[in-house]
Amino acid sequence: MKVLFFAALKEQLGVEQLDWPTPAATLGELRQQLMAQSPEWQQAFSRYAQMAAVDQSLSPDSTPLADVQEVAFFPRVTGG
Amino acid sequence: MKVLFFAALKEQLGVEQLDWPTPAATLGELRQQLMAQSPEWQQAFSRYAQMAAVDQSLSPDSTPLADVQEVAFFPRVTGG
Amino acid sequence: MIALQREPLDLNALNAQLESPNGETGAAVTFCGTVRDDGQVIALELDHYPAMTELAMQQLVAEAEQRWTLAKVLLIHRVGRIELGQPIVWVGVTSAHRAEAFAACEFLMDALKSRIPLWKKVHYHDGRSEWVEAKGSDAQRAER
Amino acid sequence: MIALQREPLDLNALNAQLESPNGETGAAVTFCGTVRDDGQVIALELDHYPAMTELAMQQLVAEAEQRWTLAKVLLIHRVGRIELGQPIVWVGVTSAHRAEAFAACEFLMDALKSRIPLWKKVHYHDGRSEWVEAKGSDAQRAER
Repeated sequence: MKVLFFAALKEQLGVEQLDWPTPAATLGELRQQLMAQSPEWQQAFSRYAQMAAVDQSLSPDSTPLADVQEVAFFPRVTGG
Repeated sequence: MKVLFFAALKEQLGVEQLDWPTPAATLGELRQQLMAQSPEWQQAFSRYAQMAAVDQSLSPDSTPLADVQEVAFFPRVTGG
Repeated sequence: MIALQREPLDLNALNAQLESPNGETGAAVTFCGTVRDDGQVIALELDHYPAMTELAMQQLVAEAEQRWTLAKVLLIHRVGRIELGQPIVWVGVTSAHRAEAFAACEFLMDALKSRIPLWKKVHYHDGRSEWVEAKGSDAQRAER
Repeated sequence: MIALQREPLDLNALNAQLESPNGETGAAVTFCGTVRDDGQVIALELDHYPAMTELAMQQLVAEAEQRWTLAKVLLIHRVGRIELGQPIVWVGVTSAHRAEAFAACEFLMDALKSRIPLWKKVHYHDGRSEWVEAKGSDAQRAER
């Protein structure tokens, strides 16, 4: 599964995208797996990953990830 | 006192303005005097004189007319 | 700035007045009202009260400026004959914040329709004409 | 119509698209958001999510068109670097009636700020830069 990061989260992690091999049942579970990698990921996610999209659609942490191609995490949006 | 009429009221009366010599204590009293002139005035005022201005300021019928130069009667406005 | 004019509105010039090249204001909201084809309309004719209409528009702008923190307020209304599809009225408001710009622009339009001495007569294709009657909804909106 | 573009916005061309020369629509409301000088700002930089941002904007327009009776909806957002005083976003809505045009335009701006993947970074005179943090008020307005 492809995982993307944007804006302050991307900058804080120094990572724009990655292929995540570990299965995760839900968006929330994937979030926990990513955060568990290091204190840096834990901290960046706590501060800058308030929103997420599953296959380009804004989604809550309860969203199942079966058959999902692309997940993105990012800070609250600030367009306009 | 100068009295002006606008839009449908002006057209219905066939009068744009007149000098009204009779003293009237309030806007409402002036309205009654004008309407009492004829059934035509009565009818035109009933239908087309929902609003009025005293010295260029929108005013209710209770407005006193002491020292007033100009009164206008007109239908509900429809700008914009 | 307010204006009553017989000439067509120059929308590009009006919009240009809302630009903020030095970043003073973040939000600009405009309203443009056009002669709408509500069944066989060919033109409108706008009557006004020369001594009062401009004054009432100025007071309205002052009221909006007191109610909200605004940078610029422009209120332009045509009078005389206006052909189908032509703009009749244009309101432009700038502010630091969008909520104020939206609220002020909508307030100005509501008030313009309910308390400024302007009257529309509709001219139809077949030569008939009639004065537009005020809709209850405009009077109600203005009372909010 | 929606667009994400790196080039400056052509406001005259956008406004011209809202004209209604045959009188189809009576009301046009626009919003223009500009890079505001909120203390030593020289420019903004807009990040977006290429695969998703346009799609989300299209869905937003469809949602507005379902909620209100609208004639045209235009939603244009710049991405990349945008200098102080330049427009970032422009929303234009036409409708037969002004209340719908105002409501839809304000809804689109509220939603754009709270649910479309766009992120602003501010560049300051002294070389510093920082990501803009979302204001609580935007999130709250969108929930209305």
